[in-house]
Amino acid sequence: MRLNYPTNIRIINVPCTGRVDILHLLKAIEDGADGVYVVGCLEGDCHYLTGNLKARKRVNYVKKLLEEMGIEPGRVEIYNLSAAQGPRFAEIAREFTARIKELGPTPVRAGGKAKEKAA
Amino acid sequence: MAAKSGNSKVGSVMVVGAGIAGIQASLDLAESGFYVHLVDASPSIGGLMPQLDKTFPTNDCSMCIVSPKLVDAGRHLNINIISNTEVDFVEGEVGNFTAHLVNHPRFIDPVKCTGCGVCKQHCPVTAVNEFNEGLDRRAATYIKYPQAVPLAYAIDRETCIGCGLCEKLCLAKAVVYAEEERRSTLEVGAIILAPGNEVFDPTAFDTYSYAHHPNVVTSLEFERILSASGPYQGHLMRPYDREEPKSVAWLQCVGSRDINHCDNGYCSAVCCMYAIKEAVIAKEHSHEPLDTAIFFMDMRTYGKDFEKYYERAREEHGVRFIRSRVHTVDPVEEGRLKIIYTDEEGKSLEEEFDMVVLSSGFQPSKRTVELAERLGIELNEHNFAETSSFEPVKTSREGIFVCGAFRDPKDIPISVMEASAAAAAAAAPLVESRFTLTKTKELPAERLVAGEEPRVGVFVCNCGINIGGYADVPAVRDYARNLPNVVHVEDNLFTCSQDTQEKIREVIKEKDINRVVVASCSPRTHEPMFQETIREAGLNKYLFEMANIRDQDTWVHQNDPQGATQKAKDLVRSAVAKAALLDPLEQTVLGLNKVALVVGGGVAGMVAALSLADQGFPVHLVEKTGELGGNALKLRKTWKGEDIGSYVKDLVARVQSHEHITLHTNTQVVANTGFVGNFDTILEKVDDPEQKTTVQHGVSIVATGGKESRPTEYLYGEDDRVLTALELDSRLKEDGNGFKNVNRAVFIQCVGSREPERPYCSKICCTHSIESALQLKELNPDMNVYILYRDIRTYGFREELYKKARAKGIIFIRYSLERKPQVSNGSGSLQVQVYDPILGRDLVIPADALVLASAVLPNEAKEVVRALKVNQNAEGFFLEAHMKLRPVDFGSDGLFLCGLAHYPKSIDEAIAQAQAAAARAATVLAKDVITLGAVKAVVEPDKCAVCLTCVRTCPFGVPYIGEDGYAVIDPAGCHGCGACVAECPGKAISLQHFTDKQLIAKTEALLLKEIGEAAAGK
Amino acid sequence: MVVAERKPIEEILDMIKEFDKVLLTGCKGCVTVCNAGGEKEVGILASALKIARKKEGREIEIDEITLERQCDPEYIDQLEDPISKNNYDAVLSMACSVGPQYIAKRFDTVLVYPMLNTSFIGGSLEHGVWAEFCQACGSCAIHNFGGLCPIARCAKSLMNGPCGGSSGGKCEISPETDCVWHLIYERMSRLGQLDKLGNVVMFKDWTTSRDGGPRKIVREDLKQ
Amino acid sequence: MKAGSNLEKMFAAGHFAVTGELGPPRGADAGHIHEKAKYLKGIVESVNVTDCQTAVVRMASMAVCRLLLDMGIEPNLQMVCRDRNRLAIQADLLGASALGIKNVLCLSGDHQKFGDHPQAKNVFDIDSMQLIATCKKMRDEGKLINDHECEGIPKFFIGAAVNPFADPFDFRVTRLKKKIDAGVDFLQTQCIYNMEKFRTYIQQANDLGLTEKCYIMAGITPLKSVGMARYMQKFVPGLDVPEDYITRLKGVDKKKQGDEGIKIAIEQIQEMKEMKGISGAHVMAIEWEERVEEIVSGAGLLPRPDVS
Repeated sequence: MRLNYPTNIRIINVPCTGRVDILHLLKAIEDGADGVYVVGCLEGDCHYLTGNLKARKRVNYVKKLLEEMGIEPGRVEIYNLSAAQGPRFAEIAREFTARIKELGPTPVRAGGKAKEKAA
Repeated sequence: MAAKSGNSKVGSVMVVGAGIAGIQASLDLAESGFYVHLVDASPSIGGLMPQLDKTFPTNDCSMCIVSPKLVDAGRHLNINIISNTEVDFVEGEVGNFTAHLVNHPRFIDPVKCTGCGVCKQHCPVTAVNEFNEGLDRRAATYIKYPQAVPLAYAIDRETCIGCGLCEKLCLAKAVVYAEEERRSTLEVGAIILAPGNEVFDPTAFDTYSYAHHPNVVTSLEFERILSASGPYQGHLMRPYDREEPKSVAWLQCVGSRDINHCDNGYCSAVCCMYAIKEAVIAKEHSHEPLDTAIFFMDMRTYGKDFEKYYERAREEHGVRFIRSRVHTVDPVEEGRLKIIYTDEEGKSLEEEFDMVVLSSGFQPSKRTVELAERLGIELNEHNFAETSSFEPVKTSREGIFVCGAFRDPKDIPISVMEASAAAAAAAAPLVESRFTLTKTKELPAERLVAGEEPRVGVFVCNCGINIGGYADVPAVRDYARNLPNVVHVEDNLFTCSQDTQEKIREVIKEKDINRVVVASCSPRTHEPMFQETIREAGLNKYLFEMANIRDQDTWVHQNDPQGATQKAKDLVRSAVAKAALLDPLEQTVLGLNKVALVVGGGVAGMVAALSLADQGFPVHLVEKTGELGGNALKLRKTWKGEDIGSYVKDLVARVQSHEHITLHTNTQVVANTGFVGNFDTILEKVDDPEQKTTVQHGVSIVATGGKESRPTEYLYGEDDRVLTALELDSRLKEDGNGFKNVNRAVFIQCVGSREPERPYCSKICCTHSIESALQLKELNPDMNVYILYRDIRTYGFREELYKKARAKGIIFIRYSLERKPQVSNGSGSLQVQVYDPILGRDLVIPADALVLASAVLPNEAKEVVRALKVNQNAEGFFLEAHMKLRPVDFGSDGLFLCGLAHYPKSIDEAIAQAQAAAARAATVLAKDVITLGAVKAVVEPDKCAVCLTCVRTCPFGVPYIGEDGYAVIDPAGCHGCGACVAECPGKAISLQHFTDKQLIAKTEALLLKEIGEAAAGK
Repeated sequence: MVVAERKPIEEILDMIKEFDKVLLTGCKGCVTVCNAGGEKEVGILASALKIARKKEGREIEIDEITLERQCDPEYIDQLEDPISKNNYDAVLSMACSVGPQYIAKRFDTVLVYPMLNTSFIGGSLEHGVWAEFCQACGSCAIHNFGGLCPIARCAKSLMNGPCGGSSGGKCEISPETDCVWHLIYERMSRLGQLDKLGNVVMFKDWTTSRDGGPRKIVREDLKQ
Repeated sequence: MKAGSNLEKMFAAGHFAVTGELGPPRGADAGHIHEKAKYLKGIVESVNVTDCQTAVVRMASMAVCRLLLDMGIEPNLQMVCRDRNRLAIQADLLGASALGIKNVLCLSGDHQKFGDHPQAKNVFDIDSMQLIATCKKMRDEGKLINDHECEGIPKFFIGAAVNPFADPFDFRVTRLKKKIDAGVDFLQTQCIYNMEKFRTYIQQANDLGLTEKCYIMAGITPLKSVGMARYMQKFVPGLDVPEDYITRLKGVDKKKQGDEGIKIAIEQIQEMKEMKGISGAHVMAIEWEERVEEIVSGAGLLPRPDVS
């Protein structure tokens, strides 16, 4: 459909969102992503039955963990949509980008920079 | 059993015509054990599809989806492509035909030609480019399009001046000026005709100004204008001044439904949809808001998801739809055109446009007609192949089959469906000779790369201008050169073209590359092809990684070339990072159960079962009720007048007596485990859940059917005189005489269809109602019969029936959704009130009978959905793997579908689809082994804490704790979702090809470098 | 198995606030099974700590290693190499509390921190849910109670039946906690042994429990 | 006579006995005790002194008992197993006896989870059943748990509590029997609202002849308001307030709900007086001591017979 969305989104493909590990989400944050979101099939429509439900629980776990560390849990999210919802995909990309812009750059990277300056 | 004379039948099939139908038929046959000669008059295969820009209703890029098929056919060991060739005549009979061919000279040896294109670059002659419908020019040495298969040039000797430059320059010594026409013969067991159609040439319509005005174009010309590989590189321009048009009009039914200007009284069946698609895509291409208007008589959006597409075009995209008849298109100043038309009420109106597209219909070409005559094939009155509804792909000559548009005008999915059906039909008489002529591939031994340092080769694709037009591909390529482990980079116009594939194979060997990254379109369509390519170069196919820089980059960031380029670099860097960590993986090879399970004992299910059983495969046919036949038991005749009752009776008898069919009536599917090749399905008696049987099979075909809906309006159920279409059929079947006294009969169309809550067209009702109306007329010629409709959708040759109905005096009154007819029976008589748009006022029709064309619904089939884990769309019809090119496959391997469960369809289409499902199933069953993908969860025993996490997490119940004291995951059962992998607390399980290391490397590469660059003061 | 859970991140961050380089050790035993300290959790904790420290602008280096078990000295020896080669500020253990003690014992001069709270001896009820089943009293008598332990599973360790707080099969301390006496009653009822519960159970001898001091088991036949 | 307490004598004389209850203060103010206790003097045979009830720290039960003795009121020393191991328990029992305390009520104790020191470590070395046995062994055998002979034998009238309304219901009578087997002399029940269920319970006890073997006192707590009734119904485990009573309370003006509660309590005691197997009433008017007299009098139990 070639619907435009912001260029700041980078996609890492997985066979199912059920493959997405808490560690993968944390690593993205650790490596300085301003936000990371998981895009899975609609709930109830998982090709592997429950992968997207598992992913949602893991995303929630990471949200909690980030919150404990004083990082906005909104930097991690999960969305559900079907392969037929191209426009929704673009919309999500825009939505999430807007959310992250609101939150500002990740404190993980800002912290790093602060140190560089101090050094 | 009488001894058969060995392999007396030839195990090969000739397919004539290499459009999408011919290619699909060839692939199915080749995959099920037959050697295929694919003959086409053109220098390359592909037919019409490569010329199209997008395909409806998914807006997939036509070239993108067909290109893998072209490559598959081109590289298939058991498909022999014979280009530039026509069939002269055929001798012999089914099982033993001798085809006499005429091989026209190409003047360039396709075996020697590398497709380098030097000849073309230096050719001094220009000729009209037919591929772009004459909108631009090409050299006399040419190739139709960059992805063409075979990828070899040809010389157009009609324009060639014989300068000899190309011969001198060709390092491959491929140019053969002296080549002459040859004659050759082929021994084949069966023949499939898939010659396709030609687009109607509207030159003769002087009132439309086509011949003289550049801004009046045919729909196919417009496809080329829209196409990125077309004359204008996808920029919407009008030919007159290469300016972007601000308004475009489409005129429907040019060369269709018309016996005044041409002889084509039939409907071309696809033009409504392609016009809508072109309007929508044109709007997307346009920089300024574009006005689009479609001038039409009836909007025929009857296929799966078509109606929704139509709605979206109107509501979301603002395409204007003008119900009218156009009589003239007059040029006015500055290249503009004035359309003079009559609206529904008979008013003459006019409107100006920048461009006019003629939605040209289709017809068999003169060459096709001549071929049919030479082959002794009967044609119908329109010069299409004559077939019966019950044997839709069989021609009048035994052993010769037909599919695609030569049977009747049709869209791509139905062509593909018929192609598979033809493959099944052609295979049936040749079963004994399966695998007698096929070759097996000798793959080079896999190079051992374990222990080697990663040496990554990166191939960046321009995808014509799809990528290169937006991102700076050379910059991406040069950037990739400096990434770790990269030893080779290059960019290509089309990485998927055969010559690039060859180049990749060579460079892998030359530079000892052990990991390959292709940055191009999408792994969804192209990964298997590239994997095969590297395998042919001796690399394990899993040593491949793709960077999606088209679908996920340039296509969605067209307005930000810089951003797109940066993103392409990031994605390539990320892919290279993963590539370095790729491991060669071994695929599991398993035996398979050459048995089929067919669910549903209607016509579709029975035909599918018989088709497979006739090919020698045991079939379990499961029917929920006690009776075979389904909806067909209630039907009377096909629209052509063939008797359905006797057909079904015969079908049931054949099914019941077939030695290879095990019948399970009053039975339903309750559970299914396993995977393609080895399924276990539990069947249960409907009335006795205790009575269970387990069947083992290799494939499943779902044909759970549909049903007529029960109307909730128009006094249905309240007044005995209100019937549904099927109820009328039953009454007519019992005793039609009851209708002799009926003076007035009214049919209301679209009852429950094309409504907001059921936004699809039930496809068959227009034809059905007209056929029934004619029957009533026959019973009582004085009867007044009214059909109240929204659009009459008698697509294809059904239009003849519509014509006949009007001639017989059946009255057609159109109504709109906003102004539906009102039915009352207050005074005892049935009154139908409807607004007649032609008269501009309400009519009240007293009716003795009211027939409601109620919607076709899919059967619920909940157990099947649950057991087989197959998907349905919003309306409850099963969802095929791909709307266009995999119309009978489910997304999961080994599962196929056909019949009403897929979408409402007529009996001939259901039969063809059932045969198609059988053909697709045969591609699995014919083989002796199943090769599984290697993306599986693998347990590292040392790390396993035997904690049961995987056992509890797996949605399919695959892992178990083995005797050796660690978790075991059977690769045959593993679906490869990775749920257990993400949960394993000991990290003892990894998903091959998606390991933590690989995924984290991808993430790191994406992010760390990005930050690095940002920090570097970018 | 020993069931444990990770300490709150905040507590851990506070523990390690002075450090710039640490070794985080996991255990493949019980804590892997109860999803508290296996290789996966080690990875998650390491990443979380790195994120938190990056945020503070003071990155921390964390090496990860997961031992077969942290309750056997031989496995603890495997830490010798990394500890001697790296100048760790501290070693963090994701084993049950046996682990950090073993590490402390083996490496005299190394600071050791527990990352887990060792919770109880128990089992999993379902994936992701664990419950206490044993208090290690050292003299098992569950056969008298239908095979269920009132010492570990009754909030008051009552030995003579449910207290007055048993309601609807649940314990007075929480509606999520089963009243084990209710379960015992039901099971004994099913076993036809209710009469057994009619006898007064007299004083328990706690000498075998931790009340008798730190315990040790010596198998003379095995001891070298 | 086992201990010769006022309460024991009242039972022995065949009177319908009445006991009261007093919660010690969360401080060292002895005046508070005097204030509350005065309402009970002469109204009841003896007064239960709770032992850090609901796991909230309060003045030691034994000390308050001594204060009551000084006021001329007979105390029932409540003792829970939550806070003491067998050493402390036996020591306390010996001490209590020395202070002149004759009635002991043996309890397991509320769990500290809902008290004011949920962080506390509990003990539960022995349970209430074993505590009864301990008292009995000391009194009847003159021995400690470890069979060590006591120098000076404590004499207790041993009581315990039963909750007829806790689950599993069928096990409740068994538990009653076990307490009797362990050596209990009298039992006080949890406050009773569901009379029907209570009748069934007592019937079972009668059938087993258990009511012959010990004195059972019906627990009565007057409902102060609809709110209190609802609270007890919902949040107090093992308490069962039938909807009838709530409807009754709702039927009167809010200010009169307390009076209505008193009325209900009186009716209950009147029924208990006639019930076979019930030997007395234990009136728990927590923080409402001033109205105990009204209840006891209303039930026709005043003046109290003199059995000294």
